[in-house]
Amino acid sequence: MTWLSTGSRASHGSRSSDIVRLGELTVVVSEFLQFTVAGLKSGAIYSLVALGFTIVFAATGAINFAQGEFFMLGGMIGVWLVNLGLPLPFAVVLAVVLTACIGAAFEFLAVRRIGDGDPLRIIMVTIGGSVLFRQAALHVFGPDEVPLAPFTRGSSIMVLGAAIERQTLWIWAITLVAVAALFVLYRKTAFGKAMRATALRREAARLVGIDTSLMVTVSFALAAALGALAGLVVAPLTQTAFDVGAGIGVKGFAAAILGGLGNPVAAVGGGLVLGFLESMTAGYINPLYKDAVALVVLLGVLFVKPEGLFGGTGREKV
Amino acid sequence: MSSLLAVRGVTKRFGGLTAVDNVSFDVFEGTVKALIGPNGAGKSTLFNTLTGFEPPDSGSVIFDGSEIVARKPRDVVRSGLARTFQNTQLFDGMSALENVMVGAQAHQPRGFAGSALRLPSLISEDRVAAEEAARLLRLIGIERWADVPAGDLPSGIRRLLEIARALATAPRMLLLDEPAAGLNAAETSELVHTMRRIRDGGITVLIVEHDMGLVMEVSDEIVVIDRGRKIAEGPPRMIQRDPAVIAAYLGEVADDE
Amino acid sequence: MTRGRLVRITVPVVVAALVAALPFVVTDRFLLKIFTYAGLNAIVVIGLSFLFGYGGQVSLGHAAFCGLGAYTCANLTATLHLPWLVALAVAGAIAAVGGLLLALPSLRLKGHYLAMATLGFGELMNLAFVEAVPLTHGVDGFTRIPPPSIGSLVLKSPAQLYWLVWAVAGVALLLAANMVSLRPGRAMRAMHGSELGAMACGVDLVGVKVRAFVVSATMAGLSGALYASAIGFVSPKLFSVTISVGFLAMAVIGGSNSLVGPVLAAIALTLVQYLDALVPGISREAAQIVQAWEPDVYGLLIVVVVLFAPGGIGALWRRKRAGEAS
Amino acid sequence: MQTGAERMKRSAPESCGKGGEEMGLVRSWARPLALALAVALVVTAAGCSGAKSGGGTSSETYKVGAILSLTGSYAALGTSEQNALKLEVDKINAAGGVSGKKIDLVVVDDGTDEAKAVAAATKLIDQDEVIAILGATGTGQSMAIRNEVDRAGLPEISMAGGTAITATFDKFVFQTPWSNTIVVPFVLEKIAADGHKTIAVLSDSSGYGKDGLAVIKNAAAGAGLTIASDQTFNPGDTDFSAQLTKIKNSDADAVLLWTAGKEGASIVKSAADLGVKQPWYGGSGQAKIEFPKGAGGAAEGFVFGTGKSLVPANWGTDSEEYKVVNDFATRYKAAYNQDPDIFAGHAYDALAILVDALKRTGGKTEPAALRDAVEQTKDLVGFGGPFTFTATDHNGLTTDDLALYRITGESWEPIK
Repeated sequence: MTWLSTGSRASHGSRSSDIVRLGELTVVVSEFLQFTVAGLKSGAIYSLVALGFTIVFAATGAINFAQGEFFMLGGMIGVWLVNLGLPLPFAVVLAVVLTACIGAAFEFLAVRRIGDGDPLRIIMVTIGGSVLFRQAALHVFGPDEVPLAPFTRGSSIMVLGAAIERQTLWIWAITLVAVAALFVLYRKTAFGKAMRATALRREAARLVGIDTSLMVTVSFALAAALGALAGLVVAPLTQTAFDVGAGIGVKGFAAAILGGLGNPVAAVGGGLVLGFLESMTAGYINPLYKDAVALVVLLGVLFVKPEGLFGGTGREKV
Repeated sequence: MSSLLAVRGVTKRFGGLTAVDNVSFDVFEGTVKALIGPNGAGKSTLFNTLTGFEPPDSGSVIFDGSEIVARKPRDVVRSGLARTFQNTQLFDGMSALENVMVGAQAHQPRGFAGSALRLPSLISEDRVAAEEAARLLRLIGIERWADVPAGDLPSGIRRLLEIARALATAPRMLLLDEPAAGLNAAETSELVHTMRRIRDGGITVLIVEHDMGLVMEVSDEIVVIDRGRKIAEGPPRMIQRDPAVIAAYLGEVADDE
Repeated sequence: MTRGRLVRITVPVVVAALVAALPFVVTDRFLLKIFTYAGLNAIVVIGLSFLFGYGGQVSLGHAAFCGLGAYTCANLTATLHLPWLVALAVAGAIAAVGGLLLALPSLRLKGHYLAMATLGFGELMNLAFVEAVPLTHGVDGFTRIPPPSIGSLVLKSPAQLYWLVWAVAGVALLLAANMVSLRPGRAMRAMHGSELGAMACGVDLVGVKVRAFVVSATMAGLSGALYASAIGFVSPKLFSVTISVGFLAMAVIGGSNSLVGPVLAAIALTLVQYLDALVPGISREAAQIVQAWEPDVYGLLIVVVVLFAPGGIGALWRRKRAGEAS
Repeated sequence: MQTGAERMKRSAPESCGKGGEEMGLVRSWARPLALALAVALVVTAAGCSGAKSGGGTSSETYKVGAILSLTGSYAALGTSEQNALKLEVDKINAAGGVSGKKIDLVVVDDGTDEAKAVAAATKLIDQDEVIAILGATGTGQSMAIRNEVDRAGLPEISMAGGTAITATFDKFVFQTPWSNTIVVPFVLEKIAADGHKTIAVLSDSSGYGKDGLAVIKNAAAGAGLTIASDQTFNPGDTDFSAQLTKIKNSDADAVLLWTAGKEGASIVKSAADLGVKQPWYGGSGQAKIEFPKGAGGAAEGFVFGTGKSLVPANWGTDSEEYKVVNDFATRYKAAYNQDPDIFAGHAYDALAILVDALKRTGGKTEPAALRDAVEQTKDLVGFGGPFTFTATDHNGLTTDDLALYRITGESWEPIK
C-alpha cells in the first residue's frame, strides 16, 4: 500500500538529533493516544447498538435485523425536531422517546404476530421492517445527509498531544449513564427482575404472573431507545442520513457477538474492543480495511467461538 | 442369549451435576428391557449417551461387539441402534409416509447427483423405500394417516410414527423414550401388541417408560436408576418387590407432596 | 397412459414451449432483456429456495456467489480469452468452492447466527470486489465482457440471450426439482423440520448441508457468469448485500418447499421494477413514483407474506389445489 | 384453532397415493408455471402494442433519451439534472424546436443502479428509438451503459465526473463536467502559488477519489509539490481520526481533499477538533452547499477549484459565457425557486451539445452522422465553459474554464 511509505515516520526519519527523537517519541505516543480516543469513541457507539441487540436477544432469542434503523431514526428524528425549532436537549429526549415508541410498535404490530417464534420468520420480518424504516425515513426526511449541532460548543481538550472532541466526552458520558441506568433497571427494580425472569425462563415467568409479552415489547422499546441515543449523540460528529442504519447494524452485531450475545456487560466490552481494533487497523495498517475488521471479527467469532469473548448464551443447546 | 448392548461404567456430568453415574447393564438379544426411575433420574441423558447425541465423560458402550461410545448419531444408527425421543422429533411439514422414508436414508448414499439426473437405480430405490415405509406404517397400524403431514397428527399417532420411522433404519435394536406418553388406554394396549410384534421380528428393545402397567407387561428385564445411579436390575416381579426401588419411588411421591 | 399422467407430462412441455416461443411473439429487444433479467434472477432464486425453502438454511450472501461467478467469467473471457463454455464451467466451479468455504465453518450455525454469518460473508466479499482492482476493476466496474459464444456461434441478440438464460434456468429448475422430489429433498426437509430427528434417522447432516450450499452457490455463480457475458458489464454494487436481501425476498415470497413459487416471485418482482415499460399507457410520472416506492413494496411484501401467508405463493397454490380437489 | 382431526379432513383428499410422490411434484409446478407464462405473454403483448403506439422516432419529433438517478443515493443530483433538462427542452420547443422539429425528452430513472441503467439504455435504444442518450448521472451507470451505446452506435453524453468515462476512451461517449484531469492541476497550481511546498492528500476510495488521487500523483511534481502524506477513506466512513492525525503530524504545508462524497463536511469538522492547522484545498466535490452547511463553520477559509460558472460573474459580465450561464440560472430560479447547482449545469450542457450537433447535421439523426457532429463541437458556450471536442478529447473543457473559491460562512466567494 502506497501510504505505508509516506507515513509520518518516514517524513521525520531524516532528522537525527536526540531532540528530534524525543519529538518523534512524543508523536508516536500522541498518535497512539489519538487512535485510542477515536477507537473508544466509535466503540462506545457500537456498545450502545450492541446493547440493543443483546436486550432483544435476551428477551426473545431473536436477532433484530432492524436494530441499525433505530440508530438512523434517532438521528433523523432529532435533526427534524431541531429544525422544527425545538431546543436541542428536548429534541434529543423526544427523539429517543419517539424511537422507543416506534420500536415498541414494531414489536407489537409485526414481530409478536409470529406465533411460533420461528427464527427464520423473525429474521425476515425484521429485515422487511428495516427496509420499511429506511424507506419511511427517505420519504419523510429526504435523501440528503443532515447535520446536528454539537451538544456543547468549544474547542477540543488536549491530553498528551491527543485531542478529545467535546462531543466525544458526551458520547462517553451518555454511554456510561445509559449502561448504569440499564444496570439499575435490571438489577434493582421489580420491573427489571421481571424482564430478567422473562429472558431466563419465559414459561416460568408467565406462570408466576409476569406479563411476558409486555416484557418483550419493552425490550424492543429499550433497544430502540439505546440505538436512537447512539444515533443522536454521534450525529454532531458524522451527520446522519436515511441510509446509515445497515452499516451500523452490522458493526453493533459484531460487537454484541464478540462480547457474547445475551450478556449486557459483554456487549459493552465487545463494542469497545471492536472500536479499538478498528481504529488501530485504520491507524497502523490501512484505513480502507477498517470496515473489514468488524466483518472479520464477526465471522471469526461465529465460526470459532460463537459464545463470544466474555461468555454469554451464544450457542444453542442440542 | 448373548449381550447385544453392553453398557459399562457410563458417566455423564453437566458442570457440577452428575446426571449419569457409573451405570452398567446389559441388554440381551431378542428381549425387551425397560429403564425406569423417578423424574430426573437421568434416563433420557443415558439414552443420549448411548446414541451419540451426548457422548459420556467416561465408560464404554459395546453394541454388537464393537465400541460405539465415540460414534456420531448417524454412525450409531447405521450400526443398527435406532431411537425415538421423549419430545417427538418428527418432520412436521412432511407426510407420515415421507417421515418414515427418511429413516431409510441411514443406509443410502446422499444421492444428490443421482437424483438430479433421475438415475433409474435411484428411482427404483426410492420406490422400494416408499413400499417399505408403507409396510412399516401397516405394521404399526397407522397406515391410514400415511399422507397426512406429521404436524397435523394427534400426539399418540406421532409417537407411533416415530417408532415406524426408527424401524425404517433397519435396526437390530430400538431405544424408545416414553413411547406411551400421551396415549389413551386403547392406544397403549395397541402399543403393547406392536412392541411384541417388533420383538418377535427379531428386534431387541430398550424402553424408558413411566407407565408401570406397560413396563410390567412387555419387559423381560428392568433396570432402575435413581439420581444417575443404578439401584436395581432384574425381572419385573423382582423389581416390584425391591425395597430400594420402592424407597426411590416413595421418595418421589413424598417430594411431590 | 391415464389422462392425469398425460396432463402431467404435457403441461410442462407446453410451458417450456411457450417460454421458448416468447421471442417470436415479442420482438421488442427491451422487453426481451427484462425477461432475461427475470431468468437470471430466477436461476439464483431456484438455488436459494433449494437451500432455504427446503433445507431451512438462510443465506444473506448469495449475491456474493453471483459476483464470484461473474468476475471469474469476465476475467476468463475478456482478459484470458478462454472459450466461453470453459469460463462458464469455471465460474460455476469457483462459486461452488465459495459455497463450500462458507458452508464448512457454518455447519454449527443455525437461524440467526447463520443469517449473520452469511451477511458478514456477503459484505466481506463485496469489499473484496471493490478492493481487488486487478481482477474486478474496482468500483468503476468491469466493462467490455465478451458475449456468450459456443464454438463459432456468438450469442448477441436479445432473443438468443433470452433463450440461453431461460434454457439454463429450465435446466436448473429441472435438476433442483428432481433433487427435491427424491431422497435429497426429503433429507433437506427433514433437516429443516428437526435436526435431532434427522440425526436419529441417520441423515448425513453435514453432507446434506454442504451439498445444499454448494448446489445453491453454483446456481448463483452460473447466473452471475451469464449476467456478465449477457450484459457485458459488472460492478461490485450488483453483488451487494442489498441484492442478496432481494433474492431472499423472492425466495420467501415464493414460499418454502416450492420451486415454482419462488420462480414466479422472481419473475414478478423483476418485472415490477420495469413497470413503465410493461404497462401500456402508464404516464412517465406514475412510473417514476412506482420506481421510488419499489423498495417499500419489497419490504411490505416480505412482512405481509411472513406474517399472514408464511407459505408464500407456493402454499397459496397448494391450498387452491386442495380446495379444487375436495 | 383447528383441531387435528379437522385439519386431517381437509388434508386427507390431498393425498395422491403411494408411488405418486415424484409425479406429484411435477404436477405441482407445472400449472403455476403455465399460469405465469400466460400472464407474462399477455402483459408482454400488451406492452408491445403500447410501446408501438407511442414508440418509434416519429418524423415530427426528435426523441432524446436521458438516464438519470432520480432515486437511490444520487437522487439529489439526478433531480437537478431532470429539472434542467425539462426547463431547456420546454424552452427549445416553445421557440419552435430544432430545425422545425420538437424534442421529445424520455427520462428513465436508473435508481443509482448499474443493472437498471443498462436496462434503461436498452429501453431507450430499442423501444423508444432515441437519437442520443444524455447521462447517466453517476460514473458507474455511465460506464455500465457503454456496451449498449457501442452496439447502437449513437452518442452518449454523460453528466458524471469520473475521469474513467472519457479517459478509457470510447468513440461514442462524451462528458460534460470538468474532469479531474483539468481541475487537479489547476488546484495544485494554486497551492504552489500560495507558497506551499509539500501537501497531504486525503481522498476517498470511490471512482472519483481514486481517479483524482492518480491525477494528483502524476501532476504534483510538475507543480513543484511533494506529497508528504497520502491518506484514503471509504465512502460511508464516519471517523477520520487516523488519517487526520497522520496529516497533522506530517510535514505537509497544506491538505488537498479529493472527494465527491458527503464525508467532506465531517472531515473538516473533525480536523478542526483534532487541531489540524494546515490550510485546506479541494475540487468540484466541495462545490455544493451541503459542504459548508454541514461543516458548521469548520470549513471557513477552505479553498476549492471548479468551474467559473459557479459564480457567473467570474466570466466577466459582458462575456458570452456570462450571458449563457446567467440566463440559465435566472430561468432555473424562476422555475424552481432555487439556484441551479453544478449538476443542473452539466445537464444543460449535455442537451446544448446535442442540440448544437443536430443543427449542424441539418436535422439528420443517423447515429454515425450525429456522433461525428457531436465530436466536431467547437467553441460551444455552455454552463461549463466553451466546449471543443476532438477525436481524442471527449471532455472538451480546459483550465481556462475554472475558478477558485473560498468558503465564507455557509457559502463561498470567488478568489480574485
